[in-house]
Amino acid sequence: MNSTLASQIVTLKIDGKDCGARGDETILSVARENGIDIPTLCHYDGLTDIGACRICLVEVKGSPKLFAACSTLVTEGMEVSTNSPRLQRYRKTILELLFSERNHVCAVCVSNGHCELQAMAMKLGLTHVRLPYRYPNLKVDATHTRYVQDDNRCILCQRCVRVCAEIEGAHVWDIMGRGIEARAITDLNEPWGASTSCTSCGKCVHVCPTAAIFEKGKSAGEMVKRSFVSELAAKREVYE
Amino acid sequence: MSQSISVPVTASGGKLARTITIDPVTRVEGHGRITIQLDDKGNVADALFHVTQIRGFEKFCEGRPFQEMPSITARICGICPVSHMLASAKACDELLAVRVPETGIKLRRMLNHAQYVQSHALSFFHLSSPDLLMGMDAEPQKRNIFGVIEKHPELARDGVRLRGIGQQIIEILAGKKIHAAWPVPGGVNQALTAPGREKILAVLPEAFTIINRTLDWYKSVLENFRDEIRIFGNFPSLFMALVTPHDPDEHNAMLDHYDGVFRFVDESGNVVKDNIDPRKYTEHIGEATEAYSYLKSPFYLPKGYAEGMYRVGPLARLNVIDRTGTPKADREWAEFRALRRGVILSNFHNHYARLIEILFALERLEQLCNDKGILDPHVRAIASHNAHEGVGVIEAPRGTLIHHYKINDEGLMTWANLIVASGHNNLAMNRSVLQVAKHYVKGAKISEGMLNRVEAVIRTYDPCLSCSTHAAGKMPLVIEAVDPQGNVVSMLTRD
Amino acid sequence: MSKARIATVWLDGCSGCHMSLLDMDEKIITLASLIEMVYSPTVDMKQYPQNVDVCLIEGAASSDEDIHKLKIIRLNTKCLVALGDCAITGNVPSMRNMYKVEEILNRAYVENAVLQQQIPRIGVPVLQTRCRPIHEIVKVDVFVPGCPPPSETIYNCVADLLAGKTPDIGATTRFGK
Amino acid sequence: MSSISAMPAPPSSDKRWKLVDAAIKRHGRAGHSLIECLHTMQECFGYLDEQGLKYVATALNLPLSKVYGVATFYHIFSLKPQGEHTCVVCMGTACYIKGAPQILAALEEKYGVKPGETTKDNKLSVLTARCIGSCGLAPAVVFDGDVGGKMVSSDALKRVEKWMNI
Amino acid sequence: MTAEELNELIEQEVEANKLFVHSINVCVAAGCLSSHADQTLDALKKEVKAKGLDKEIKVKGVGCMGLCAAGPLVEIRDASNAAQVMYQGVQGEHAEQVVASAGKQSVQSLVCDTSIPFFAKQVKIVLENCGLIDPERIEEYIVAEGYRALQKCLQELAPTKVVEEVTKSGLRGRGGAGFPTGLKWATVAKAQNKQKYVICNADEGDPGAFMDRSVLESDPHRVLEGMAIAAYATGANRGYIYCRAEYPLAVKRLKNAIKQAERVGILGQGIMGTTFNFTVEVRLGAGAFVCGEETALIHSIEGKRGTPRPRPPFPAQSGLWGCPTLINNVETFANIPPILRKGGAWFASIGTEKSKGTKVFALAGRVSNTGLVEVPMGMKLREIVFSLGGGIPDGKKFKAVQTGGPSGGCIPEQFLDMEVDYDSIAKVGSIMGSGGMIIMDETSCMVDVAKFFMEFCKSESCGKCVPCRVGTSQMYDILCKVTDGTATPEEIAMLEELCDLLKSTSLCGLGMTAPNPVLTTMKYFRNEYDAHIQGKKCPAGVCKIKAAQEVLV
Repeated sequence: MNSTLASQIVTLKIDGKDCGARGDETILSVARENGIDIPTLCHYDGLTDIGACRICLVEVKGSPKLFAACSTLVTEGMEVSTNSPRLQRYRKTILELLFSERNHVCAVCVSNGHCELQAMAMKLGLTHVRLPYRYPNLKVDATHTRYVQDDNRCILCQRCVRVCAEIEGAHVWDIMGRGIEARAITDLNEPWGASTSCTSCGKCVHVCPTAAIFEKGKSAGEMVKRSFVSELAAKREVYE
Repeated sequence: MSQSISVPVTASGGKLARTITIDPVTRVEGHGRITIQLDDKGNVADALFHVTQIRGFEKFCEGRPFQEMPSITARICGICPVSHMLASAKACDELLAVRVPETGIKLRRMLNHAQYVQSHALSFFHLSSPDLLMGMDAEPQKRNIFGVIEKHPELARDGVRLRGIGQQIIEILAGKKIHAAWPVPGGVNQALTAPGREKILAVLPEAFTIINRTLDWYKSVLENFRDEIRIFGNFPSLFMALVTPHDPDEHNAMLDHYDGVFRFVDESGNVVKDNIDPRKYTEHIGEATEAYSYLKSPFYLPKGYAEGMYRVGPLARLNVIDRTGTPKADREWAEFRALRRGVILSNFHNHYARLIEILFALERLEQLCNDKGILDPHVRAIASHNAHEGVGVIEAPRGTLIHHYKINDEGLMTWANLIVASGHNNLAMNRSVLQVAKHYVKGAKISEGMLNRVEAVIRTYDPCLSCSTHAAGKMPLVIEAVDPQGNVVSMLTRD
Repeated sequence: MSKARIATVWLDGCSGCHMSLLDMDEKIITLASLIEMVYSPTVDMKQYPQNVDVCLIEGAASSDEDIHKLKIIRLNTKCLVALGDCAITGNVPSMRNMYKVEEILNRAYVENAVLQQQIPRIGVPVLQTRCRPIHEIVKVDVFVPGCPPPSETIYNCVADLLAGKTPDIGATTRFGK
Repeated sequence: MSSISAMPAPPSSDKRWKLVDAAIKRHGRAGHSLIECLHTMQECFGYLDEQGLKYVATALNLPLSKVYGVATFYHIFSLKPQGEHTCVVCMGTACYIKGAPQILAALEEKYGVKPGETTKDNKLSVLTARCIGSCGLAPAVVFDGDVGGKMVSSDALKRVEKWMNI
Repeated sequence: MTAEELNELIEQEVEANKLFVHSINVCVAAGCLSSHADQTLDALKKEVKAKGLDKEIKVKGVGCMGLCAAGPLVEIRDASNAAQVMYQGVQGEHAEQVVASAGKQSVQSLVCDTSIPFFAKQVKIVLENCGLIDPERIEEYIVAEGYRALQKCLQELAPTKVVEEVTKSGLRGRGGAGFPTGLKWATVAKAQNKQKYVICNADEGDPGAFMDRSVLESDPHRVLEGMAIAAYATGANRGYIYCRAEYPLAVKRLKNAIKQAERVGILGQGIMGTTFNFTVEVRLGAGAFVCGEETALIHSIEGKRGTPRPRPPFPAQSGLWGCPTLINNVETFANIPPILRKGGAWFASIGTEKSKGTKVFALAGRVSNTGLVEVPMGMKLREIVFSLGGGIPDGKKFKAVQTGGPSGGCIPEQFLDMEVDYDSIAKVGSIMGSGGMIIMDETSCMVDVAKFFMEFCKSESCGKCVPCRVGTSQMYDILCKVTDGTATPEEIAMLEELCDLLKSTSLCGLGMTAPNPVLTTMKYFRNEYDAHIQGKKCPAGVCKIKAAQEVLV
């Protein structure tokens, strides 16, 4: 199905700009190719899109519904609006919900200054969270010799789950429970250090947008993420 | 507009009692209040210094990776975050059980000295100079740094500038003035650059000029405060501070703001206990809780509670040492110690001691800047945790600061205890408040100036209530009536 | 021109925001000519005055006293500024919210004391079960995040307010700055 | 799913594993039969224990975390054993407005167990259901699989009391 | 099985029943079973045997007769299958009297009056066999014209014609959203893939709805027939029924029905002598409301966590294992056989302009007659509640009808004269949903009801998308504050803002519709919100308002 889409050339408008694209491209990729920035959190280049964070929602003319730019394919004649006041308002409120959900103490976080959530707040002009913080009591798992998982900072973007299942192929991570009780886990919700499936490759660490997963031994602000995973995904090939 | 003075209230016993409330105690770093308890004749029966906020660091750091502790505990206090960071980093060094590179230690020392400059400047110029310049009886609206700016712009400018220089050096070293996450377990996370060193060297001369000018001025007006010197916390007590490790017979224990061993001296200057390994602090220091304050009262264990009252801080440090170790400060120190035979007892002299310590810090900064190895890039030992328990002790501007951590096999905090400068001084502060209150608060007539003196005596300790409230903190003044059984029959707080 | 009446208040925080305020160094002397500091930990007024133009509040609301204070401040203040992460997010002080108040007091005053182990109750404010951002208690007009906010940001914010402008905080600071 | 490892040995000699085995094989050890297999395991053992989850994961060639994710997503699966008797109070809308919350409150008051909890003597587990489809008989309570309709608190307590006295 | 064989089977069945003068039908659907109808059935069988009447009187279990609250229900019919009498609340001890009354004087104390509107005003299409046939015997279904429609399709109609007929009928999805069924079928039919699937959504998740359960328990073959027709029309050869595990009886009867259908060759390979193949498998849900959402349901059948994914692509294009998949719910499939038997035009003649046919409603809550009713679309709400439902018991006053479960809303008195169809219900802010109707009187607090549903949505949210995961939790917290009297007007404004956010930005229908109960109660019962917030009291006396001193200053 995608091969037929890939051969189609479609034209569309994003924020008034005429764009040309292949039929198998997403609104997000076309927008970025054309220098239009749509904010994202759960999207990660090289991983399957799941449309979970809802930060990249855009308006499409003629539809009352909003569409996740990361997981919606472009179609002929589409007119996309990426930054209306309504979208800005929704994005900010979604961020507020995220901040209120867990325990994000930016000031003392190992990712302070290198955190996508923190940067997003600044970018979208979020100066405070109007919703009450929930203050759940969450665990820190430091049983792994090299990495630490801190549920307090997890935004459930599932990047770790996807990178581990799709790129590393180990599928150590998954999500347990549901709703507000959902948590990222390793194996049978066992201590990470006891995992029989983890290869300690560190990909989950480097795709994590916050410091829900980080390298052990880092002090505040020291956890800088590397961006090798997207390249890894792009460079995959069958040898011979 | 001043303190509310309550109307007489009927105590449970039918007696008249009167309470005076000073709330908050202003111009000290933190939250606190003072209760002066009067008897039915209007005389001061007792005075209590309450620390009124608790924040819970000892509990809520539980479960965090210990590497985050320097930054978390820095948030105990924005005035001396460096002290907490360093004490914390030192405790963490012990958890790593590695040798911190020499340069790493030197850079931490520089950071600490820079913080002495800014913190002591803040205490002296911003918080205490209004009393010194305008007198204890000046109108309260003007008795603050803004009044100083108006009336004594030169001195105010000196103060602002000197504190600014301290902060600037911190920024050059650590990248940020307040709460920079530069000290880390095993050292610091960035080496000093050559341009950075030049910048520091460039600002030092001005700082020397200011501190010399201020010392000269202060010594010239010292006579004006004879009363205060006599009354403000002038009583015998023990003194404690870190000093350089030494041979007790050589009398060469020097001032060390970053490391060393504990020494206790008594009111006559006799060494009570020497060369105490700070890791074993619990063998010498106990902590007691009082029902009226969120600040605990540490005491010297061998002497028991509350006879084991001791003081820490600038005055204590200059009292316990045999010399400072830098030429200019040594000269000033000798002159200072000549004020009285034995040791200096009046807490008022903390102001003086602070100025000398600024001078010492500037000298040390200059020495370290010119140290050959100071630009060495090897500033951090990398390791995972190798021990389950660590104690980090440092001299914060206000006195000795102890961080004590325990971690589990994974490196997560399981327990912490913190003793801060104002804690050590708690017993002495209460004693001082009572001393001043008894002297100044008499009968029905209570003047603004009298109450201000009660506050001012606390100010001589420069109690960092931010620090003391790491456990929980705040500083309003309250006056309450307490019956002979110790029940509060009335309490006035003023909001 | 009459001077703007400014207040600064310190609740459950570390005073770092106040220090950052002082870090404006010489500018504070400039500012002193434009403002009258009517209430602050650095001045001697004990009672929150009426008709305050701008009040900068550092720290979160942690005790019954903090909450009471905030209400009085709001009543008497035209423009209320939440200064720094503690006031805005609860920040480090709110880390205690994962625990019960009793557990916290117990650790400090019973477990970590050798003598007179007890929980202070006399003449000290009662801790709320949770330490909260101040806008959960009173309406806040301006938010200046940061731990602490850079002194430049604070200065610009105050200067803008004095000039009758809405301060633009966005690009110069952020949570945890 | 190209190379499937050999079928693992059951965690124990318990005969009930044969039923689980049968379910696994019935679906050709296909990963998509996970939920069906978990149903069988829960029917056999009353709950899903860690060993069993590992066994199913290995047999179906699925990642452990995925199995755990599925087992905890669906509320019908229980990862801890229930008490000897279960009392399921339907909390569907009809039951809710006709007094189900009062029944729960009565059970909690009498036996000190909230929904999802089991008494200390392990005799009684109190659970809630989203709607058992017996709305016409609201409020409904299921006592060890036996539906009781038009319940009032005292009826429910009486039924439970019978178990507790044995 | 060929057409001839089918006819043969009918003849055999008719022959076997010839001797019976009466049949005593005992409802053995879940409702009456809860009232121990199984014991009643046993007792009646024993009694008939004991009296030596087992050649004359046939005692059988049948499906739901509708008035669940009065169960166990027993009906006596004569040889021509005409009803003699219906009894209610029949226990084992009544067996002797009941058997004795067959063809004679009825037992007055047990009679259930079937002339009341609850029975008289119903028009049965979906439920036509319920209460008449034994759901555990395929023969009875076949005698009742079962599998005739499938036979007709296979023999007379091309797949496109079948789709046309369904389109012509105007049938809309009975699962809740009301999407035109014909259009959905056409999309799947058009898809080019070799492999396609038909899924029956039997994950009746709305609390307060039990019509699908009733159909599955009372007439399971009807659903299989509908699915087989759909498979034929769309080109699918495999079907799944995704059924709630909470309905063990329905699952048992479905599995039994599938076995029987396979045995006689109605399911399997080469159905009715044609080249059409179709197999059906039952898959159990496991207690996740969100699995009613199509993409989540598909994930669940695939053995995964039941989380939805963004649409497009729609399941009709890319569904189960990436193949085009037709998903309809139980009641939709149950409508298919009569539509194909009697023609789309016949179906379209019933109901309103845009909502055709009948709808089964589950009446529950504060209403006299609780149970299932099937009525033509467009019947007035008042008539359903007060005539069929018999009004509010205990002299209480009507307050609202909740339709559509957690995705729906509360319809107040002022709309009682509204015609019940998809569009009218949507217009007042609720949805048709699967057909649950919970009637509330003055003893219900509408804020508490909104809180109840929000608690439901919060705990049923899959947790994948942020607005639903955190939003429902925050909204629930605010509603808790309203009900304990501590909420502020600002918090109500925030609640409204979150309603808008969830409606607009949630990933799936659960989140998008979760605000509906809040929005409708805020719209129609604002006074109750105000009473909690400003007046610090709950008008219905349901909520426990916190005393002033408990409230944080």
